[in-house]
Amino acid sequence: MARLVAADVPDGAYVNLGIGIPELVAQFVPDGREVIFQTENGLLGMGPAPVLGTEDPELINAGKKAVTAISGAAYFHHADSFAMIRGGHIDICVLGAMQVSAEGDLANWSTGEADAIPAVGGAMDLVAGVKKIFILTEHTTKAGEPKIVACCTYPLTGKAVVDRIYTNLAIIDVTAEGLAVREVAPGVSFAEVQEKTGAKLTDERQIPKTSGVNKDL
Amino acid sequence: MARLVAADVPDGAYVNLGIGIPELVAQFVPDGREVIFQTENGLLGMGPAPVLGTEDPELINAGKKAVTAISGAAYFHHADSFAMIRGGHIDICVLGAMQVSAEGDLANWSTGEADAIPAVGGAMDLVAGVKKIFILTEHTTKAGEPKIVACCTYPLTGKAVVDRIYTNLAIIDVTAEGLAVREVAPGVSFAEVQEKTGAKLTDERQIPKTSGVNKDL
Amino acid sequence: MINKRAASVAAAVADIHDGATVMIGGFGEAGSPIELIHALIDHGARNLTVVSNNTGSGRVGLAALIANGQVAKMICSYPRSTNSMVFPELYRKGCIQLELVPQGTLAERIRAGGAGIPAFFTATSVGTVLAKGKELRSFSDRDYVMEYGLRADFALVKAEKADRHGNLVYNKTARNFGPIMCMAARTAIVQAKEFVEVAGIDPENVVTPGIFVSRVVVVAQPAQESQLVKEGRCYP
Amino acid sequence: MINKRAASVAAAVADIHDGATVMIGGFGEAGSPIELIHALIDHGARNLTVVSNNTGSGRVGLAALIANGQVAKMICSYPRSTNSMVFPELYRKGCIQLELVPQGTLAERIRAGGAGIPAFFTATSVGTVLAKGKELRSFSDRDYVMEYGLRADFALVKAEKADRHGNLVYNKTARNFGPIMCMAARTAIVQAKEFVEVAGIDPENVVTPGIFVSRVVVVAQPAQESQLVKEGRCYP
Repeated sequence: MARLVAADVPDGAYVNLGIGIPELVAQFVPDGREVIFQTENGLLGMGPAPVLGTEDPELINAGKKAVTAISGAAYFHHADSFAMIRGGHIDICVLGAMQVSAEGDLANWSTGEADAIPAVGGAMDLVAGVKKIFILTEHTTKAGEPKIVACCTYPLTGKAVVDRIYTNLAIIDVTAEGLAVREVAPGVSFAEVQEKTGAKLTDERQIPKTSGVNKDL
Repeated sequence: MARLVAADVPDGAYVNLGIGIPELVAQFVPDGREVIFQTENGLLGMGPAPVLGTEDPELINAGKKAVTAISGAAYFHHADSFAMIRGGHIDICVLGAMQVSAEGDLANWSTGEADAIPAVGGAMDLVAGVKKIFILTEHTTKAGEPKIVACCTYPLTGKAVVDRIYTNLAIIDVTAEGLAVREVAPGVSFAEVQEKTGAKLTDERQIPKTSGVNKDL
Repeated sequence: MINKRAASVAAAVADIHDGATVMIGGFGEAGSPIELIHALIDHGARNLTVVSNNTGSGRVGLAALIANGQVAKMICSYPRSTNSMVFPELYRKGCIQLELVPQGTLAERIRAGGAGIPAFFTATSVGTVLAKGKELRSFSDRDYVMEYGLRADFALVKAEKADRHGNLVYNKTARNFGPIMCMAARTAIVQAKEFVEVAGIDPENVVTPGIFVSRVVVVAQPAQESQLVKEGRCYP
Repeated sequence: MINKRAASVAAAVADIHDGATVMIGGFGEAGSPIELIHALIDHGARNLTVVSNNTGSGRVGLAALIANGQVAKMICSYPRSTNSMVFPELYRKGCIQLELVPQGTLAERIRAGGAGIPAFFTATSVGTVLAKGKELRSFSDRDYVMEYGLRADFALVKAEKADRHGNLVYNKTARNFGPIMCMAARTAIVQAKEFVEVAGIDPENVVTPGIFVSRVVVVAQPAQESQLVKEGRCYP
């Protein structure tokens, strides 16, 4: 999945990767493309994990893991970092999801349970400010419940913010007309994707897959 | 006059000097005091004018004159510079005046004439944001009209912003009870100061001159 | 002569009063001023409102300050992380208040406080529970919430180098909240690894100009939170 | 591979369209991107709204752009200075519009535009004619006016060094509006004295990260406005 996302990131894009699975996208940037990764804790030009033993506890990513800085990187403070995010300067943000709705609402920060410790971090800033929001997630929960739903039941991270969803079963665009399946995984049928989805899908596999996404970045 | 202002600037103060006569204050800082001058175009730690022939057109003050930077100076962009000013971080600003009212209103940017080119620069930001506003001015206009008036007739730079006025005749504090004369120039009487002033003054020369000004900086 | 150097971490935090609002720098352990926080624990000021992105981990640093019962309220974006149990426990018991703020809004509120801006509008959190009760307003057909500038009585910040004017540079991503917290606090207290001559920082490279800093104390070899947690350390 | 270097000043400004809003850096001559402005004169785009602190001097640079009839409106704080006659003359004739903005409000509006903030409150200008018609609001018993974020289609900025990513450093007080104008413009066009390898700027010392910059053109020996004015030069 991370490889499919990476294939849709154009040369020269500025990209923020959410904590967890989305971080894997950095490993799959196709040869010949230069993509600049931002981490909201204050670094543009984040490089791969450091060689074991050379970690610097003061050079970390938003997931608080040790990283490196590429040549041409820049450090900045938090207000400048979020000015970058909230001012619409980042091209793509790849995030995980608990639920995504047919309208592109995203829930990925809280189960809303009474005794949960609420913790939001930068998720609401990213979905409000970044030009394109890509979701990278398993198609269903571990219990088999759909994550793509008509209406989110968990507290929202943002309303109508998601542009595209990459799952283990399909690539789905959030369009003004609803959820449009652009691609399905090998051996998976459109019917199966629909069955495991809590919202109506349309089959738009004939449209070339990169059509609507990259051209206006 | 500039010497009297400088005497009231405490050690360690951060000071912004307006264009023109106020710039002279920097030359009269008493020995043993370290005062840091800010210029709103982006320098904290402004030093004296450079030696002739060593001017750098990219190292100037708000009056667009060549200056130098002291050891321990810092350069920053305009939004950071005005954050410093508007956020209340500068202790004292010394400005010229066209008119000052009994309530401390200041007019120093425009005559309000119909065909004048209006130009405000940073004056309104300085009076709104700096902790103490000192005015350094001739007591009257060249035509002999009072500059200290009951009510300004020129367009205001700010309302109720002036703390103290230094003129060739007197040092006057703007207090909740009105204008209080703290000191008169040698050979000048209180009556003469009052005569050349367009607002009521009270004679409070018995009160030690630095009483109300420096202690809370 | 200006010399903002304080003799010790204890002297640097001595005037933090009960009920003070204290901003504490750091994103996780990066930039966390552990020695200043420990001095604040020794000092004992209580009923504090603390503004910090996280709530600390293990039983050292910010987590220890909270465990010691000195913090009445946290204003933060992410009070949950690996090895964070002190805050969750007290929060579930109702012993500590929480104002949860999106990370960018938190940063912008601190910067606004330091820049003399009482309030501003942002698209972040619109349509979510964190916008509940907040003023909504539309500009060019998009909705925004109004957020308030945030100031503090004190800031505790970790820097890499400082001079006697209080000019600072930071180390890599440990910069995070330091510069804006120095701006937003009436008294910014900084622990720096190194104290340099005033000519020791190029004016082009100063990150925090000294005007925003009240005190500097040298902590040449600051502890790393993750290391202390790994060793199972507790403070005090 | 990312390479933002443009072949010439002409190529760098080629897509500036009639009616565009263009931010132009500089405080007086310090930081004024004269060569880019002259390229814009050659290019000929008209009916521009220009955001710049001043209005230029003599008959070169920004003053020449105005004299050439390309600017419909100026948004600035100080359209009057020694050797400034072009703007005053056109303004008195009613041939050019002026939106006068206090300098700090201008800077903050540009920064807000770049940071995604549609509006904010400031104490600057309260009680003056520049607050006329603006929304007033009280916070903690003090009055503030609401000001709007400012964006632009293009910014023309002068820097000292740039790399192929568009990372920038500036020279002394020529930094002024450059960093915030790069943030607020959809297309930021930079003339730099020197083009360096990507490793040539320490990541700790980058002032404008490349994300805010679209194009860089090298002008190794930029003209100084005051020198051109002294020589009585006119452009074109």
